[in-house]
Amino acid sequence: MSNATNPILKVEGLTVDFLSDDEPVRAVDDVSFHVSRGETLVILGESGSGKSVSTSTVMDLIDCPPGDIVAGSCLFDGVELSSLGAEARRNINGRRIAMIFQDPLAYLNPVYTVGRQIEEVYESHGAGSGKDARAKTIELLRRVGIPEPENRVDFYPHQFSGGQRQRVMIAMAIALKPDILIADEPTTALDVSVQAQILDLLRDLQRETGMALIMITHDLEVASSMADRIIVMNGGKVVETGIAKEVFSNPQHAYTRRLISALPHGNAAEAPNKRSTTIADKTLLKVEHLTKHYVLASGAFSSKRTFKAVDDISFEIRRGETLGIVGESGSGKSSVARMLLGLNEPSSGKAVFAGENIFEMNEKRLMAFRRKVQMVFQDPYGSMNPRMRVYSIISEPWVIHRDILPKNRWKARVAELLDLVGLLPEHADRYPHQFSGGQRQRIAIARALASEPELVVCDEAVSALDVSIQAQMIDLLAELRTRFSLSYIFITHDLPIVRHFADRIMVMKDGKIIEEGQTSALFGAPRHEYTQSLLQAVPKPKWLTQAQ
Amino acid sequence: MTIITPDIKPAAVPGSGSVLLAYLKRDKLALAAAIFLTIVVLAAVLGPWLVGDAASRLGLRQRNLAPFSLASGWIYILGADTLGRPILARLIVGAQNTFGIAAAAVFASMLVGGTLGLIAGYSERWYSHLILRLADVVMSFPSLLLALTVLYTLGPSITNLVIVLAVTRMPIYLRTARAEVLELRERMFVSAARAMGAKPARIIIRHIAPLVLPTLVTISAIDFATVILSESALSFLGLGIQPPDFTWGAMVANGRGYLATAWWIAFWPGLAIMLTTLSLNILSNWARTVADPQQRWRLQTLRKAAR
Amino acid sequence: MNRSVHTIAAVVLMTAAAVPSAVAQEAAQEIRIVLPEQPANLEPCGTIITNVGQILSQNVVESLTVIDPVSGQPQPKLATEWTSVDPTTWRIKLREGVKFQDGTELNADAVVFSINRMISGKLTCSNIAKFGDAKLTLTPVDDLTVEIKSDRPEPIMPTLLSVVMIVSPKTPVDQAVNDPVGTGPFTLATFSPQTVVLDAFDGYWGKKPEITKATYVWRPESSIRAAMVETGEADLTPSIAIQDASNPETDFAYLNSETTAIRIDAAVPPLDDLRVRKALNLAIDWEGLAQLFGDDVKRASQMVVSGINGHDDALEPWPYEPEEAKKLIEEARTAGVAVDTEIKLIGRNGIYPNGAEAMEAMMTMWQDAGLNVKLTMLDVADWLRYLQKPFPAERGPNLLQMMHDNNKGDAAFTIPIFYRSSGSYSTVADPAFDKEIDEALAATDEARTNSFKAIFGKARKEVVADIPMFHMIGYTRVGTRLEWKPDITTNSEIPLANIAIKKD
Amino acid sequence: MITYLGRRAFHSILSVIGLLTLVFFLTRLTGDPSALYLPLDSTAEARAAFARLNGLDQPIYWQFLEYLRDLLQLDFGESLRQNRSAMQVALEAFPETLKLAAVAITLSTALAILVGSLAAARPGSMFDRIASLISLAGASAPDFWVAIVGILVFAVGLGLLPTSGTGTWAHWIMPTFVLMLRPFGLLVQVVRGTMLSALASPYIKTARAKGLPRQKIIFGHALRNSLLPVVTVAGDLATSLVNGAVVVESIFGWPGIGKLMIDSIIQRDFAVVQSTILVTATAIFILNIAIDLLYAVLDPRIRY
Repeated sequence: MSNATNPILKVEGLTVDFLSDDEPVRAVDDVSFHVSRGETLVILGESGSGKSVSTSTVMDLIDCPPGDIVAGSCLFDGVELSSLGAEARRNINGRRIAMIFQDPLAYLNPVYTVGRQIEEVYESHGAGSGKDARAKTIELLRRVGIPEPENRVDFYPHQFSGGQRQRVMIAMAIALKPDILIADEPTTALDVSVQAQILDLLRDLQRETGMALIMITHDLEVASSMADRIIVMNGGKVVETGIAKEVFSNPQHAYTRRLISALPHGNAAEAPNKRSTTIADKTLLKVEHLTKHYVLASGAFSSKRTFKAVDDISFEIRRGETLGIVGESGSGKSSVARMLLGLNEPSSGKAVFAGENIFEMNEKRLMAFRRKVQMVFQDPYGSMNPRMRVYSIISEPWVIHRDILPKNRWKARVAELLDLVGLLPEHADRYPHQFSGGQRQRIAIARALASEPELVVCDEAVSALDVSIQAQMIDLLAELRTRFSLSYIFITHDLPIVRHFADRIMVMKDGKIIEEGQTSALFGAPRHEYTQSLLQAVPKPKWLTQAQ
Repeated sequence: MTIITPDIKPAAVPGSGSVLLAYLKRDKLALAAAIFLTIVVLAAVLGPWLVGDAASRLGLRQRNLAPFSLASGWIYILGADTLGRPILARLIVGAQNTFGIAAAAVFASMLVGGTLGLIAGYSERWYSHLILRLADVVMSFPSLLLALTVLYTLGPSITNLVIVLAVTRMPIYLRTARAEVLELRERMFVSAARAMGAKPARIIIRHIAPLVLPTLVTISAIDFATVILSESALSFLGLGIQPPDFTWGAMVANGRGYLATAWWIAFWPGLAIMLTTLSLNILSNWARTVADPQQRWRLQTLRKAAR
Repeated sequence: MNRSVHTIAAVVLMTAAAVPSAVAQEAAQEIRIVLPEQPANLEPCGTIITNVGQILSQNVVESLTVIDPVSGQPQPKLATEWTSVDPTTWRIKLREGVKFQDGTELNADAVVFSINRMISGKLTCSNIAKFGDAKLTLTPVDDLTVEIKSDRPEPIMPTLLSVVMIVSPKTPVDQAVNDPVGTGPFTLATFSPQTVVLDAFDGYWGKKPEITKATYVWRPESSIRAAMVETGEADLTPSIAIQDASNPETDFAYLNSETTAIRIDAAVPPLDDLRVRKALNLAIDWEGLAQLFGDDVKRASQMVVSGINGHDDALEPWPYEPEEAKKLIEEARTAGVAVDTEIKLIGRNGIYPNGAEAMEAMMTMWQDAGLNVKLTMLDVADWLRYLQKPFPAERGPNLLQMMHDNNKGDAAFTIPIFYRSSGSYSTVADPAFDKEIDEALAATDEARTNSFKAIFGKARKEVVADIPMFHMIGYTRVGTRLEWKPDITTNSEIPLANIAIKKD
Repeated sequence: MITYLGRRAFHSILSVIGLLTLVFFLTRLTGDPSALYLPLDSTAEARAAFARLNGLDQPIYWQFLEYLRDLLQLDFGESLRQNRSAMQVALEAFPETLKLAAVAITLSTALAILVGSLAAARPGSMFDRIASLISLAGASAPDFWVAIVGILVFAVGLGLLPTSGTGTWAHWIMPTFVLMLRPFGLLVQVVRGTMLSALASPYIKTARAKGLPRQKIIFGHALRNSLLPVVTVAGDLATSLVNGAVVVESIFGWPGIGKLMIDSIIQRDFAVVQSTILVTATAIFILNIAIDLLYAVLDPRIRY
């Protein structure tokens, strides 16, 4: 299958700097790889590893901040790309090498119909125009699995779902049957079930056209399910390269080994159990018949429609327990969290916390309740005011709830909390943007702990983090739970993440709870079809599927 | 916790003085603008003390003295106006009123407009709608009518001129602040603060206002220029600052009748206005570049690696 | 990119070159006049308003008499002769064979109609103000004779009749009009927000004017009006600023009937002190100040210009004696007058060219003399409150910039307003002076002239309720194509019939 | 959509009513017009007659109620100065301003889009620097100053253009140019700024990866996305032009509504002031609604 002797693309010793005020930042250092027709090469690495830079160099997409190609060569089909003029280079893009990106909503032009954006590929490469291009476009949309392509061709990107948008991107990329398709994190923003479909599509297309596929990802499971060969990047350098199966089963480099061991999706037997050990019998929070309707804006000629974001759900959580709420986007899981935190009003239902319905509390009682329940948000950067120093961020609960802590003790307590989450006291004087993603989430946890809560709601709290950091965060949360006998509601779209952490799991779909149960039971024998599909959607290594 | 993530080194933070100075040096035009503005501000502060007497001393026999002559002393280098007062001295003294009025008007409209915008953006109560309608009314209200009404009922004075200019500029800040708040209030850190139990006042003042302020300040730099020009247009129509007080705008307006015979009377103050507003615009462009992470590199010294 | 820039540049250049000679070529007998201001309306009853009068007066509508610019005496126009039957009754003989532009005959009834329309009070009539509060009764005697009776002696009735514009009896009585029909040599063709066009009237009773069509436009900026005549876009523009009157070939200076002055509020301390009022007059560098208004202005010693009945040529204006002024102020201070009180100098925006500069200069000079004078420039309406009685209650000591225009030949249009205690601008309250004024107003002929002169002398030397500044000069730019010179009446009328086209 | 338009129209009418009320009382605060309409030496009797004739002797609230009553019957009052319907006066002047403003704003927007895009395509280039400097310098000069100098240079000095007035298309050049200076200068900055951020956005990367030609990327993809803020700013600028290009109108003798408004205000011609404001405010509100609709055309994501 692989044809290493005659690669279509051969990158040798590529070194790229990003220039700024200080010394140039080396984004890619002496990177070499090659890919042949019909082969899939996965470039695996965490954020900042330089995995996207090398392919962007191939596509001539690097300009700002100004990248500086210090050394190296890119041979495409025997031609040195850097020797080509701008026009010749442009002719390769889209026609012979195509690329798809992580976030199709941002990468599709919002003001043009998807049809027009695909037709443009034909037109700008002289491969058809007008009716001809439109017919080809519709055919293409059909091929990538867009239903009713004759109509949907005139839709705008925002009118598609995330998975469909990625299909549109793929259609655009394969329009001229390129020799190479570069896919830069193509499924990261997608739900697992959709991810599986997109990966299937890519594999099918590769089989049909025989193109080479370069896939960039941070997700080891995705990597294993796609890769023929794999290169692992860290800090701008290639640390490991080889046949996929060998790299996964027998990693050579220490970094690769750490990565693979941090994998939460790995075999259940190998992973340490991080579930709670001290669940009390006492019920902390009891939610009954919670419902949230949204009234959709009515048009002039259509009647009002209501949309049920949360549809009559009931559950309870005990002290020291961790409840995982799992569901894909739009399942209503975040709406539940927002209502419990008092950020949104429910349409009906009640939530009893310490014997009192929180939706009927007066202002004073509500203030007291808010101390007891805290939230950790998905995007640690967005959930912190960028103009506030870490000290002010962590001490804010004490400003709002004057009686928690006398002001003269704040400084010491902030230092304590920072220490608790693994940061240093001097970090208190910094601003959020001066930290990495994982560090920011630690700050967010420290803030949540500041008011000494009993329940912490984590809404996709680790989803935005690199896989190795995810593991650290889970460890930290588990440790804190034990120390302070906290309860967690842990909301995520990623089922395997909660496998070793949540005591009980609730699966949500379309605003309803479709399955609930002890974690091990649920993973062992999922009853509901949807839960089963969620579990199956987790990508399987390619070498296993091929063997079947 | 076996893996220690590398502490991502923070990029040079815009805001620290030396970095800004370095960025300023990289953009020669912005540097020139900054130097010019510094000089003008110094003149505005020290001018009346230095040449205040000369600026109001009559020289009826030096009426419309042509510029570039040292015969009557260096102060007459830019010529003399219709009452024989040295234009250079009047430019320097006039800078104080010009800048004072513009700064006061901009500050007042930013404060009032910004506050109303914060309220209108955060709250959905009836008064938010009232504020928006008010902005509509002010937007479509001819500023000249306002100028005339205020000047007639309250009398012509610098304070009242400031009120007129401030009211007419207010909707810009109101609408900008509101638009920003509408976006900011959906941000997660606002939800976080609400989840902690923070009151609306605290959220607006502590969390939203500091993020709205930079936008308003950027607008105010350009608005400062607009106000100087509006003030001169009011002077042209006889509704601006009244003698014996004067601003650059009033100097241009008074000298306009002499453009054919003694061009320098209107030219120098006109040039001063133009250079000042130009400098403000250039500097605000520069500030926007500094603030934009995707453009900031244009102001950085880019050192390539040796190869 | 470069190419597009070049294209733009080329297009701009081509448009510039392709502009047909921007100067509109008027037919030989047609002229264009550019006024400083748009006439708000064309009601013939408002011809004393400069921009209305300059269009209508003696062109579309005519008066019974006209004032001779040199002698100040009334001359026949639509009236051919007049006699005083008794002190309150005048008998007017009308011109024969005059037709209105709508074909109606001019007769006694038409004159009675016009004057009754004026005094009816059913429309706003500016011209009637010249009659003060006199009550008029009109009787047609025969077809061409009218008798005018007033409720008190009116020795200058023929002079007053110069403001009576005779309109067609078909004109609405209770409504101001914008389409006047009179007996003049021109008819109104169009009145739009951009122009007024007058066409020659074929049935005119007098000499046929050379001009066949006159177009009036308006621009507020003096420099632009001057430029329009210079480029040939217009043929004539009245009242340009002195600095624009730079071409001796086209720019004519004429003594207009305007006198500038500062009124002293003699009722309020410290201005009630005669020494302070004299000092105010003495502290001004008159020669220097005159620079602002041009070489041709005349220093004024009284509120009317030469040629007006009652003007005293022998009356000396105040000299510039700064030391004397300081001395007088010191004297007043010693005598316990609060000379340090802030005195408000109230100027009016746009009252006359360089008016604000003059106020600034005078303020500085008074400050140098040791008085605490502060300038405030006001808008017309605001300024009027200070000019006219009743004065604002909290007015404080004030000096008021003003300009008086008497082009009606007689000091009776000046003296009572300024110096009689009932005068609407007067700050003087002296019963003896009032009596003197009343006697002068009732007198006739030489006695009238002499008592007016005596009053001006007393006002200047003993009362000192004002600071007469200058008899002003107007500048008019007349295109080289025209044969015409402005005179003292130009501020109120531009008779097209007097304008000739130069023969090349 | 229709609901939206209805709501906007309702809000606009409320605002116009508020505006008219405000203007009614504010103008009456500026004093008695009789002093301005009667000669300085007219008698008290004449003044009283004038007030009676024009209904100014009534208490102010009564005048306001009468005004409202007349308004409902579409009677907008008589001009004190011009002896005719105030609305007729305003409607005569308004198209002149509208023509001038429309030409100026259209031309400056079009030119600014061209210049701003070209400048943003090569930031820091000579073209960028010169274009920015010239457009800003134009926007920084007092317009009346530019207008008078323009007349002195182009009409008097070079004799290329007429000094002022209306008539031929040559009369349009200078007023339009002066009126364009500020909108053009500001819009070039806006276009350049939004184009720079648009050019840095992800979908431009996609376009480049597709191999689109450069001009298609700049004018097809980046520009189209930059138009929204440009339309907002252009709309605000148009508002200020509709509200009276007073300076340009009075210098060039353009018989527009700005000049009419200022004259009427100074002359206390209340009915005309009210009518001009009613006309301009209505136009501004219609303009604002039109801009909202334009948003929806430019950005398919916006739906009302």
